[in-house]
Amino acid sequence: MPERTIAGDGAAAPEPVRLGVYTCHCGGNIGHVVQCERVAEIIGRMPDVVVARTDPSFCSDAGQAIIEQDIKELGINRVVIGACTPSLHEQTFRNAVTRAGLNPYLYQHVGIREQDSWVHSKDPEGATEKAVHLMAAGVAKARLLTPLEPIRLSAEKRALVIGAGIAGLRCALDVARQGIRVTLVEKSPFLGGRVAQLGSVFPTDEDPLRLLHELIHAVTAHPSITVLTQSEVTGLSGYVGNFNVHVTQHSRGVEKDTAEELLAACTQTTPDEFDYGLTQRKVIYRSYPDSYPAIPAVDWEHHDGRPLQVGGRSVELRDEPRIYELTAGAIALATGFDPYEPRHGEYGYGEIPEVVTLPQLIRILARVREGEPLTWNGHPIRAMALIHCVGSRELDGVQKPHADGQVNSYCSRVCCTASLHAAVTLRQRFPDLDIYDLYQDIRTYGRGHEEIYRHARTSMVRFLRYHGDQRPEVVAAPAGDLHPVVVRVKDSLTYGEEIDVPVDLVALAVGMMPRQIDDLANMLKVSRGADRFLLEAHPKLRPVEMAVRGIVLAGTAQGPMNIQESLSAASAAAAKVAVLLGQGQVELPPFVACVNTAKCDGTGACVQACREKGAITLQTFNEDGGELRRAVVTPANCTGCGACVGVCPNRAIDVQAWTLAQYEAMVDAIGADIPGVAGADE
Amino acid sequence: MAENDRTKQPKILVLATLAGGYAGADSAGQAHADYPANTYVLPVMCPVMFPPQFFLRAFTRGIDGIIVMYSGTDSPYNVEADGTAALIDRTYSLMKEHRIDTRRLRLAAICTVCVKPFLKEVTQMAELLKGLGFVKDELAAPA
Amino acid sequence: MQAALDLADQGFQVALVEREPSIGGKMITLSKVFPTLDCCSCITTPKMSAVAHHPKIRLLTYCELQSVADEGPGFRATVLQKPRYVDAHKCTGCRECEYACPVTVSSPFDRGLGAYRAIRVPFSTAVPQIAVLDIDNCFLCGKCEKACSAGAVDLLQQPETFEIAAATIVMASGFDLTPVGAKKEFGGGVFRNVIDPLMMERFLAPTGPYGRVLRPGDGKEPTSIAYVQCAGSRDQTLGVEYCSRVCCMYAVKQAMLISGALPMAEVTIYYMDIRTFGKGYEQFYQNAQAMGVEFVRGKVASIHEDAEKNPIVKVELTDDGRIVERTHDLVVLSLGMLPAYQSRGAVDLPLGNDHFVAVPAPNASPCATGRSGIFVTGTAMGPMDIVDSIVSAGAVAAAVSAYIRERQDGRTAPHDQQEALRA
Amino acid sequence: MSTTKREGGPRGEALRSLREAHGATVKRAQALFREQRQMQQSICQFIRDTPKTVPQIAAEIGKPAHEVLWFMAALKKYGIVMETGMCGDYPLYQRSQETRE
Repeated sequence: MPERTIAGDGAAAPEPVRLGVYTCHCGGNIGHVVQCERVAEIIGRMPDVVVARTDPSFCSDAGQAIIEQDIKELGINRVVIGACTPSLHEQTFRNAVTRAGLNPYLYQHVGIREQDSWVHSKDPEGATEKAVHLMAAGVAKARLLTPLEPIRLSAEKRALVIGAGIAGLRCALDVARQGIRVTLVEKSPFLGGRVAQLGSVFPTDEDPLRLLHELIHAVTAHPSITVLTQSEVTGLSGYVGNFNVHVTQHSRGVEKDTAEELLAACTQTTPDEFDYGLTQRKVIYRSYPDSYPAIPAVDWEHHDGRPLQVGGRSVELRDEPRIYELTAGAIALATGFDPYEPRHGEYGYGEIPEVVTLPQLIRILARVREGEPLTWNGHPIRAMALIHCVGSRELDGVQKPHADGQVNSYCSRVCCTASLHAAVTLRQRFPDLDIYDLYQDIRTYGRGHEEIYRHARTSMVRFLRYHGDQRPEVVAAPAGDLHPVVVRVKDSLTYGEEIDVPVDLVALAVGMMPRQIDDLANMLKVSRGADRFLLEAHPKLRPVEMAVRGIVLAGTAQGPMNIQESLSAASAAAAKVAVLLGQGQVELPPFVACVNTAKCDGTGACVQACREKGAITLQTFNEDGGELRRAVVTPANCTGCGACVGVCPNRAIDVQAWTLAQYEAMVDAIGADIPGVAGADE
Repeated sequence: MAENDRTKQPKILVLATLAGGYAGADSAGQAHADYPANTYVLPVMCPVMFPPQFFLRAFTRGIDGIIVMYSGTDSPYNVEADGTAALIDRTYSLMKEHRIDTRRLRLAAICTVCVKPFLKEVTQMAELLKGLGFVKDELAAPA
Repeated sequence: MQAALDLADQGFQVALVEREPSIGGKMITLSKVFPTLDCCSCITTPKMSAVAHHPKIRLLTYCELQSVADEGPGFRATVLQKPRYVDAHKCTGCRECEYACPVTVSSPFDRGLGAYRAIRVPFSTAVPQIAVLDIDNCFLCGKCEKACSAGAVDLLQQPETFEIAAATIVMASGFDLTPVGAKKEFGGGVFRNVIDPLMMERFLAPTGPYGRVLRPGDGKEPTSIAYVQCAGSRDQTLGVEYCSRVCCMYAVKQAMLISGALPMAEVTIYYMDIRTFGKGYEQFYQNAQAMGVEFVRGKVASIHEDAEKNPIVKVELTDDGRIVERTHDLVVLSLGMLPAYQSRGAVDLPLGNDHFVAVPAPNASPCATGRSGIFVTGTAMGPMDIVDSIVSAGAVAAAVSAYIRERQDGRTAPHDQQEALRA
Repeated sequence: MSTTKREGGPRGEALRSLREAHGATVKRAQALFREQRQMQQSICQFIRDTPKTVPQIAAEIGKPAHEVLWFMAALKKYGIVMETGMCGDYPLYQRSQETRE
């Protein structure tokens, strides 16, 4: 019974199919088991097969030349090659047929080495029979192949970087250095983010402001970077290569020439977030003395709207937001982190004034001048305690869940080294200060970090170790005690002794929390992990990319990192943007879903089945006076998984080059009895 | 199975994800492992693309056993693990309706270096089919 | 590999120089990887294949970098192609020669616990799939030559040197494990049942030497396995003060995989600090605790052996101060990372106190070395895990391409061959 | 099959000099081969009919267990022996029925 089982609804080829079928001996690897000549002979009798050949090795230059010649001279327009596994030489042969002028997707590779001759060497008859069926399946599929082109999306050579902390700055600079324009959007009026709030940077003991200013200078001096401060993304649509973005920018509120005058005249104050609420600042402000831009800005959120009295006249401050519309090919998220804010009463925080966070301690230190003693809340600090893992490494069932019902089970990675670095710095500046360090595990993992730990030990920082389920307690000391606070801990370094440590100050090494960016995350349709940080597509395969194509991650928006790690992540994200946009267009493989609009009746089953956001939508068309709803695929968002194919009642949607009809044809060929093959019913 | 009298064997179709089972079958080849020759592996992007009718059709066109090798849930290429499992369940119901032994269809998680699990699946199915025989006989059997 | 791909995808010509006959490094030998427990091969092999097929990447395996000289605005690298004694163009990777070869030798891919033949394809997923003959274990019997249907065996092959003009160089020279015998009191290298963690990786990998977890002393399936953390790191007596970063996670991961492979086995981890600091790692550690892996805070003083060759661990329990001895079937020393890059010869680069390639400004240019135009990535600049290495590779790609572009735009005739060379 | 001529001519000359250049390693590899062949034969002899564990084989042929295990890994890889089950905590090995030459 000859092969005549092709499904009728395959895409019809515009020209008669002329097949060339090539069975490779692979230098005996296939030929010693499979009788390649017999395979060729049987396949050669099949309809549409113009030529069926064998060769010791089709992957050799000579072998490829035979195929190219057949395409040119015999008008072969579909090529089937039976050889090694496709992962080895499929691309080789695609290139070969392309050289001969054939569309590379009119080629079908059949693996008969790894999946036939090598596994059935004890059954050469069976192996030959299998080769015939596999080749017949290849032929059946090849008949239904259609020429395909890679999907090319024009890509705007501009990247949007959201967040101008150290990661955003770095990412913007590195993208711009690849010849791609960048719009850098920052919510606050000043650049630099959290790094500006640090005292000194481990492990090099550098001045963070110097690091930051070098970077800010490079960014602002770069001709391809546009910086928008006091700005937020307020609208977003589109996909990789063509995101349409609305950015809303608030007014700075003051002009360069009148700024100082207005700043002086401003009397309204608000807690200064730069000092983590320890101090007050005016609502017209600079985040810190050398902040960039140097012009002060109005804090619209806290400004009470009342006019300022300047030299006898009344000046009204007005926010006139401007909306920019821009197109970006890719988006980098560098939205950063917030330090964990302990709950009221957690380790006495908020109840006992001598309990502060580590970031607050760093700000306190920054304001103590050289030679001055360390004081807090009116009294000198002679003994202090550092408590690690506050808001990190929390255990379900032991720690109280946060507002969203979660505990922060993750490690914040930087706090151990940051705490010890602070301890060492404190011991250097205030040699008489006693420091107690309460930890569960010291995680000084980074290059040069273990040295800081050693330094802390040798400079007589006293370590106490607690178990994660028996955290220390902080209580106010009875009135009249020498020190106002007592830290109570069950210390495993002294074999479980209960120790009361009287101190003047407690600093909580708080972990990192993801920034609140719900609006942005929803707009971008990006996912977050169980830790609520932004989730990468895959930690190893695509560590700085998000599942949504064209969106990359830079820095602590993704999870806790130190400066060096943030910079690396930002640069890596920039490299991904450069790969994506460098050519001015994005090229994607053509293996995406494709709708046959003649068959589609708009049931929408495919839209429901689709797991990719925005890959299939139902759109309304006007035709012959009536309205029609049809599925439309956005190839940029389609991964070609085929979830839509199986659910369509009309078989109106297919993944290109992997169509259902092709599979049916292949299955028929495998299931069929083929004349000339042993075991077939003749 | 090197019998000289080559009688017709039941045919096993393996639908294997390109990134998982197909690569696993390649690994079996690279290890020069040995399994029954009546096994035909076709690469798929993700088996979720097939409607249950596809399997039914295959059983009526000369395929006697089908193993769907998807990448499972622990694979980085996990596209539609849940969807595939649900699809197989739906197919089982359809097979029952048509009185086809549901053991003829199996779902297995196979990755790139799963040589042993691959061989196990294939050999088990081959053994099973020895007992079950051809689908066409099962379909022809009186109710 | 990732750095090469990121650069090549930006259109740069990349020459990838690898000392071994296959690319893949240490990662391809691993079983499953933390914290996702993905099959390692599933992640590595597609990258290897992408590198091999990339039109912009010239893959130079089994090559030794000899020297690097400044030349014009870039570098001239001299590379030695070691003889494979197999014609790379003719070899089809069929392994007929390997089956024919009569000499069995220890396979470094299996950390010496498995074997292959004197002529072989290094491992099943090697890229390229080309055989290589180990001439030092060959007595020139000629069986491989006869077995090869492609006529690829070429016993007359000679070493060849060639030169590459490169605009920049990226060092991705990786790490070595601390020698297992580094700490005499642990008996590594002497006691057969005290092993290194990469051996355990091989036991756990589906392609491993035994296809299961057995102890190498006598093939027993172990029921009690111990890990000694910081067995090669944070130890000034070894001159390794730094933390190797990955050992906590690999020990936790292996413990979990052992629990899967040998449900009856007990796994104990002796540690000082558990450093599961990466994204998702702490949860991973908590899962291991929930699965019943025993974590014991303690300082291991020494390991000795009983008459049945069972290792006995002498440990001071820091929680209560007791010193106890506990007998296990198998002990894994959680060894650390040493730089694989040898400072002698090839590339003259300043090193840090830890002997890894120095990075003078880690908080400004995390991939720039002390020599302009030469960059560093991955474990060549210090211990790091796979996630961090891959991010670092992306970062170096950005640094390198910016460096090349800016120098081109700046002035001087554009360099005709923009090759980034990876050693 | 190799079609190259094996002796005489410049190639024969070159092979001879290769043999000379690697004299020491050739000799060592040859000795290694003989030793391995002997060990392989005695192992295969012992487990031809009944499967044995590594310690049993080691005791029989008088070699250290770890060496025997290493050999087992090699023999298993090339299909010469196979695992047939467990005896206590030890796997059992037996000579394969069909062996590739």
